[in-house]
Amino acid sequence: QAQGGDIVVTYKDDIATLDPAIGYDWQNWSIIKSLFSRLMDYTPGTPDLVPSLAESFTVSPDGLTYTFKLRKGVKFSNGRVVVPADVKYSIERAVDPKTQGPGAGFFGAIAGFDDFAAGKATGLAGIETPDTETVVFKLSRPDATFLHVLAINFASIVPKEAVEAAAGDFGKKPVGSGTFVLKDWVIGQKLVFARNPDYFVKGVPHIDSFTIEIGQEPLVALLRLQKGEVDIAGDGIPPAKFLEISKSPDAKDLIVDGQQLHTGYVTLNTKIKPFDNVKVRQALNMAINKERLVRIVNGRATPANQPLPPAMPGYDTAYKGYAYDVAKAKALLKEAGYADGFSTVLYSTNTDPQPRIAQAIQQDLAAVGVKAEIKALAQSNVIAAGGTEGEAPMIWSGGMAWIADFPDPSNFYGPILGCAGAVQGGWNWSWYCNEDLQKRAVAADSMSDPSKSAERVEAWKKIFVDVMADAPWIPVFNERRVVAKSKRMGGEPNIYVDPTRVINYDAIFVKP
Amino acid sequence: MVLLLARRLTQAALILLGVAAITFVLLYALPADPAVLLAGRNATPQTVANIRHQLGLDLPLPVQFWNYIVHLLQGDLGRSFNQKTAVAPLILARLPATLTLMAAGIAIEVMIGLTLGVIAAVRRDGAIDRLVMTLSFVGVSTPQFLVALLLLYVFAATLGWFPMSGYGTPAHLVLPAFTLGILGAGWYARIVRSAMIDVLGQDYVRTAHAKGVPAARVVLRHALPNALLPVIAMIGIDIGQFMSGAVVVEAVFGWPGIGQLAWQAIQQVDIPIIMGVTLVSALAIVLGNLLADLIAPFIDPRIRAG
Amino acid sequence: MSPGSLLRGVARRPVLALALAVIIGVFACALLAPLLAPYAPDDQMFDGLSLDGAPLPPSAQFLLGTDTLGRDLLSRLIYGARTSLLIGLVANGTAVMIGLAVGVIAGYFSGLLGGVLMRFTDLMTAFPALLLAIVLAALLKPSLWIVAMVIAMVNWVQVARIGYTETRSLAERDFILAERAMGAGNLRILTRHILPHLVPTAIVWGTLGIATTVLLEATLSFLGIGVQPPQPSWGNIVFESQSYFQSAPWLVFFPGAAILATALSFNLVGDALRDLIDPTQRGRD
Amino acid sequence: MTAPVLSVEGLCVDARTPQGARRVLHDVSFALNAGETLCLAGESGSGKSVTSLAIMRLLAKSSLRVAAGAIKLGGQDLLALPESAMRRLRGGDVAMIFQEPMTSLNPVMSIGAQLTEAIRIHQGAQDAPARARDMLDAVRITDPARRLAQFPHELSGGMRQRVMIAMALSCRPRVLIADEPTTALDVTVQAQILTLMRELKGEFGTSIILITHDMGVVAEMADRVAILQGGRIIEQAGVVPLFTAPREDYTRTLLAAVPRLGARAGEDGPPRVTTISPPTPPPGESPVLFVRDLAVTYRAHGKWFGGGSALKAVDNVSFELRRGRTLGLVGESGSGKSTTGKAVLGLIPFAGEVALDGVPIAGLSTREMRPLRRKAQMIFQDPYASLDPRMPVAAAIAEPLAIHGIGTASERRERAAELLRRVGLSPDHGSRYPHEFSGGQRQRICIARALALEPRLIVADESVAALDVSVRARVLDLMLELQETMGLAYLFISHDMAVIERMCHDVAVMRAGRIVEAGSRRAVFEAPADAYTRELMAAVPVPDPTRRPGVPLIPE
Ligand SMILES: Nc1ncnc2c1ncn2[C@@H]1O[C@H](COP(=O)(O)OP(=O)(O)OP(=O)(O)O)[C@@H](O)[C@H]1O
Ligand SMILES: Nc1ncnc2c1ncn2[C@@H]1O[C@H](COP(=O)(O)OP(=O)(O)OP(=O)(O)O)[C@@H](O)[C@H]1O
Ligand SMILES: [Mg+2]
Ligand SMILES: [Mg+2]
Ligand code: NI
Repeated sequence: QAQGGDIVVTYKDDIATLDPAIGYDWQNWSIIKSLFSRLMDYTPGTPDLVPSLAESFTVSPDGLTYTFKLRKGVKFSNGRVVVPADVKYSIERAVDPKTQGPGAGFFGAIAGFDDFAAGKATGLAGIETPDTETVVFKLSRPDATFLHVLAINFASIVPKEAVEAAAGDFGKKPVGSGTFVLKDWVIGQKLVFARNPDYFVKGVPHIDSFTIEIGQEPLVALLRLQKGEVDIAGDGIPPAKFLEISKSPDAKDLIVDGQQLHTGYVTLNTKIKPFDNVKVRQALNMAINKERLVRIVNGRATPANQPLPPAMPGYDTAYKGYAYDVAKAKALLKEAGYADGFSTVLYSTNTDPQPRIAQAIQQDLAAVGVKAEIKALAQSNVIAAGGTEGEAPMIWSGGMAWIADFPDPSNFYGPILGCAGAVQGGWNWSWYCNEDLQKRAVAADSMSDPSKSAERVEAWKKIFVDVMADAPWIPVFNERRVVAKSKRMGGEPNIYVDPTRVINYDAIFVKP
Repeated sequence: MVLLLARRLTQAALILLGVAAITFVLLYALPADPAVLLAGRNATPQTVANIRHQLGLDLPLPVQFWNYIVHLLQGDLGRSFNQKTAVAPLILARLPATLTLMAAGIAIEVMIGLTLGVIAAVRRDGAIDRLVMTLSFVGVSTPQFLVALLLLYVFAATLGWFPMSGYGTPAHLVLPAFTLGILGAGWYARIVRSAMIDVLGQDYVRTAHAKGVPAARVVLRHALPNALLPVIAMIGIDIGQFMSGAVVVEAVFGWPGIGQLAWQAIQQVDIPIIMGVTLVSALAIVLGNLLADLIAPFIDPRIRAG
Repeated sequence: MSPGSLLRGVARRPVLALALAVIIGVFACALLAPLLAPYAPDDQMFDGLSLDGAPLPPSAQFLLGTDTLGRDLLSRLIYGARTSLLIGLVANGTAVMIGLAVGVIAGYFSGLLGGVLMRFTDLMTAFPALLLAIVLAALLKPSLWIVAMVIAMVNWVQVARIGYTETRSLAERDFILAERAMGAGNLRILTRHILPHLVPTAIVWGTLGIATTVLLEATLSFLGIGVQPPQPSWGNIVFESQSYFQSAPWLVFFPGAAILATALSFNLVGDALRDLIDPTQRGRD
Repeated sequence: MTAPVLSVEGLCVDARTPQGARRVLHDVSFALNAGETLCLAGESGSGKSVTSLAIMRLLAKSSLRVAAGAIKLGGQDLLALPESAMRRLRGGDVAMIFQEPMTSLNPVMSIGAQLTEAIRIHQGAQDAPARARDMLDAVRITDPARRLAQFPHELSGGMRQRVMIAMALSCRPRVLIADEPTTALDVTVQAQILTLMRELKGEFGTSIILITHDMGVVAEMADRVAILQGGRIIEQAGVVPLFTAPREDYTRTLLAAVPRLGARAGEDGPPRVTTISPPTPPPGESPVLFVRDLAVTYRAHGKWFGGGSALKAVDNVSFELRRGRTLGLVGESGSGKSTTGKAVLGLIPFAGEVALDGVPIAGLSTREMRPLRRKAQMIFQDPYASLDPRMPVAAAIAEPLAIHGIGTASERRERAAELLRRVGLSPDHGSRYPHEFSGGQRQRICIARALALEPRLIVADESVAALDVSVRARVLDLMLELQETMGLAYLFISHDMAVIERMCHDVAVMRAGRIVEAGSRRAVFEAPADAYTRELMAAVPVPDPTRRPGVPLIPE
């Protein structure tokens, strides 16, 4: 793989912040990944965990103690060596209520979390730094996802002095020990990142620098990409251009198309009539012509029949879901007492192609007698409606659909299908809470012993199949992510659509 | 005059306060809870409550507003919820781009509009007149996005005369400014034509002809100033429109203006940024209108400014 | 003027006749849409999309082509006339009327009342319309009337400023002094002697505004306060399709042409009407 | 004799109307010789202004059109000239002074800018500002340096007229067309202007076409006279033959109707025109108009921070006017006559005490003023500017009736028609718009409008200035008749001493905002106490060409 090259990436929206304790949108997600390093990471392009800043680690048999040995001599870009205290500081910072970070909840298994989060303690008692190269995590309960948690952005290691020097503006002046360092940030225009020459893995990254230009309309970004001014169009290919590009002779050089850990679904609010009736929910599952929906997005997706995406461990290839069958759907509705159908409201975000998909769903529903009125709103309003009890009967999740934080089935349950998410302001928009399944989910997550991982996956598989029996969702399709890149960019599709970080800046390279 | 200015400035301050108050109340009316958005998908209710408290969103509205105004008077626009940084630098960084585009856009639309409007009025009911009038409709009936893309395709992508995107050099300014200019020119052309036809029928225009003043000078020096008042008013309006409303043009040409910032902030319910942008553009509008009102008596001395 | 001579007058001006025909046609579409449209406006036909999901260009089956969901564009345009006419005429008309009223009153009573009104106008100008729209979107059930209301609330401001400037200049003219000397009340001076002079302005704003408000409706609907899909309006067809202007130009061109033709026709008829009412203004805009 | 400088041959002009073309000039022919002054006189609306505009080729394109004829300037047919060539002639070779000064000056250009422009264009002079000031001096405007920076609306009617004259004369044209140049001027200035024109003629050999309704001016200025009536030249002759032996009946009427100053010497009031005995007001009745210590201050507009200077246009004016009486207000241009007139009706802010019919008007609201407005009307100095250009004149005349809710719509229409007839216009003029009338016709429309309400007081500001003598006599008689029958009171502002003599019971002479002399008309006219009054009396032109002052007659 070649070394060198300066590339240009475009985005429409501003980069909100590069503070790893705060940043939580899909744009800054991959940048933060490269600016900082964490104890754990993934092999590029895969969901496979590997130690990163940690040289090695051990887990106690009860699954409650994790001991990490740090790599020696790793330096922050300010020149200081990374020490165990930095790890403790960084994770406490992510949990600290003062940080207002959205990721605190991930660390809930660490001992002392509740006290600290409630402001009753000044730190996390469960993190210990016995010597200059060891960090010990004590958990209050087994957590099978804990290693994943240490690989997410919120667990990035930051130097205390730089955070304090930035005086609240760390998100604009990040200092880390990742593959790149921030060189320049012109507000509203661009961010320039240069490779970190001291990065602890030799030969990584491959490119010398990348510049993120923001405020770029996707259509124009694509045009610039075709002219060679831009190397990666970060927002992908707008629907209006997709067919044209994919049919052009250059298509194979310009388009990378990869599976992501994503499912598009329609939530059926179990607290609103008539969706409190499982038969109605099942009927609607049979009413949607997913093949046609896939056609509307120009084939950039595959029909889905369960919550988990195929690339996620726990996906049940044997499960067939509810087949498209209008007659059966009508019959079920009749059984449920809605022979003449009913009226309801379907929410959707307002950016193309979401309203179109909503309209196609609307037409399918009409075929079984369900009159759905569409409300296409700005994303924040849809999220607000979803999190308000009794507000949104149906929501098409497109545009804000769940993309996993880390490749573990539990991440697809808790907030969006579990009881904890069925609260005011939560993300469980079906308001679905099955106590039995909830218990099984907790149990599955306690199986932290690596040897039991197959068993655990099996447990999750069953949970999701059972969820589908209750049919709180209509899984619609698994959208593939399509990234447009210039011809000179090299690398497999899975580093442009990396399951854990979207674009993997560490792995992409410029062809010689 | 000084007194008048002082009075108008006080009024301007009151208007700004009014804008701030209304914006504040409206933002409160929004069901979208910034804390929920910030807390993200994985948040516990605890985290949400935490964030809400940190942002002061759990205080009663009047208290929040009072705090806001107190900070404002110290020149502090607050910190962005989403970007976790002070709002003022975010807006200030984008202000030059916005002002440049605004000035250039207005200059172009006024130039095109005045020229076409005057020609149409002078050649009224002729073929040129009809053409100009039809064009003005084409101008206002075409969505900004289309015009911007079309110009981009032709002059940047195909001909390569101008850069496709970016900010900094005059070459970057040309296409976005022309997009705004072409679209706005229709209004000016119409307004100018209408006013000019009225003026050209006045006795004093006949006097100018009788003095042997060259035709062009009669039109430009004698008639045009009498037709300028509505144009000045229109410029005052456009300042407002372009201040935070050039979202589409900014987006297409990657112009780092305030419009994009505002649009994103609204999507994300980033209240401090929305407030900041609103106040800054309100200030621009108020100043623009003030200027228009102050200039009016110089253009038409019959209007008493007092 | 008798109806006969009116007709003859129209016949002598072919452009005017054409404009009238366009307007009548648009009204017919709005009123008789179900009779005129070849398909239902929201029927996503299976054969309305290519196999990879692309809209179809105009053909014998779909005279103006289909949209990105496989619906017949012609039918959508015909149904869309309802929405767009309402917005273009009612919303825009209201805005022009409010604007003129405020502008004229503020310009004429240059004292306290005028000052307060104009400052209020300033306040409204300075206020971000978009925000208002979003808040309303979140609070109210989306409907056409709400868009109409928002458009009126947003657009009157501009007319008010123009009306204000013109009135200020008019109010200083001698004939207004003469009216006062005769004892004319302010109301009479405003309605009989100032407003008629603003008719050309009203025509400019009223007709140019048709096009812009029809487009504005699309933006507002996009934000969720107006018509919701699948209900068509000319504005939202253009708005949704503008990024397809290369791959499916018919989606932008036909609705765009409809908006343009309608606005232009209203303008021509407006001018003709004004000539009829006020011969001193013949040929003015 | 040399070839004429300018000759008009068979000129026909049509007006475009909804009913088709209407001929307003029929076959008009005349010639103007070098150094000659030709006076066009005649009835109001007879086509004088149209003729002059046709020569300048400045007829309003949308409504007037030359149908036939030729206009030759030094052998060149102006009608065939391309516009650019014509433009070079305008202002330089042929200059024109327009009838209505307010609307003829550009409201947004300073006086200085408008004056220097002509000088620059035709003479390219570097010292244009200085010459502009000299020209203002020449037309005897007070404080010329300050006037250069002022705008038209800040000047009095007379001053504007003088600016127009200065503008036309500034380039020393070969032919000067002057349309009622002195109509709005007081007699002393009129005399100065006429002298100026005569000097100019002598000095540069300028030929002058002078349009005037004032036979006094004709007698003083003309070498030859052409009399127009109904768009035709009915008589053309040298000035002396015309005055001594007029051929046409109309000419004779015209001459006979000329009021001569001193005609009513030895009598107190105006002549009786009816047999009704005027009502004698009961002694205790409050005056129709009572004015004490009136003062009006204009705030001139200054630069942004410079602050405006204040001008006291009227100061310390007191008088009273009783039922059935007429007070004449005379005085030089800019002395504050119009300002006084507007102030006493509460149309502009004033200080002091004004009572209409016993009711003090200071501080009254529009609504409170309304009943008073019905009793007091004003005829403005500038008739064109005071008519709504978008209102047909019949509606304009019925307007006051409508305002006060008098009569039904059809009654009002009838009344308007009747009033049109009484001021010598035809009722079917009613559907026309102000711009379709001649200056004098507009003035009559304004008079008709003021009379519509049968008020108790009329402030008449130069209201008969633009009328030819025959019409004027008729209108004045009408006004007197109304006074006798209804006890109307007039505040009569005029520069024409003969008219004042005919109309007034009392006279007040104003100068620089103050009343310098007041008293019964007889006392003031027959024994003027103030020097300025005496000057005024002496300056009145005498309608007798053989008694011309100063310049000797140019032999034919
Ligand atoms: N609107 C105004 N602003 C400032 N100054 C004014 C204004 N109107 C009039 N003046 C000034 O007030 C003075 C008196 O003007 P006024 O019109 O009363 O004169 P007048 O006696 O009617 O003269 P004339 O016989 O020429 O009409 C003049 O010096 C004039 O320049
Ligand atoms: N623009 C016009 N359109 C139609 N008719 C007009 C127009 N201008 C003038 N007239 C008519 O032409 C006739 C001649 O008008 P003109 O202005 O020449 O009169 P005049 O002799 O100058 O009168 P005065 O002494 O009152 O100024 C009048 O009957 C008038 O009504
Ligand atoms: Mg005339
Ligand atoms: Mg006067
Ligand atoms: Ni001032």
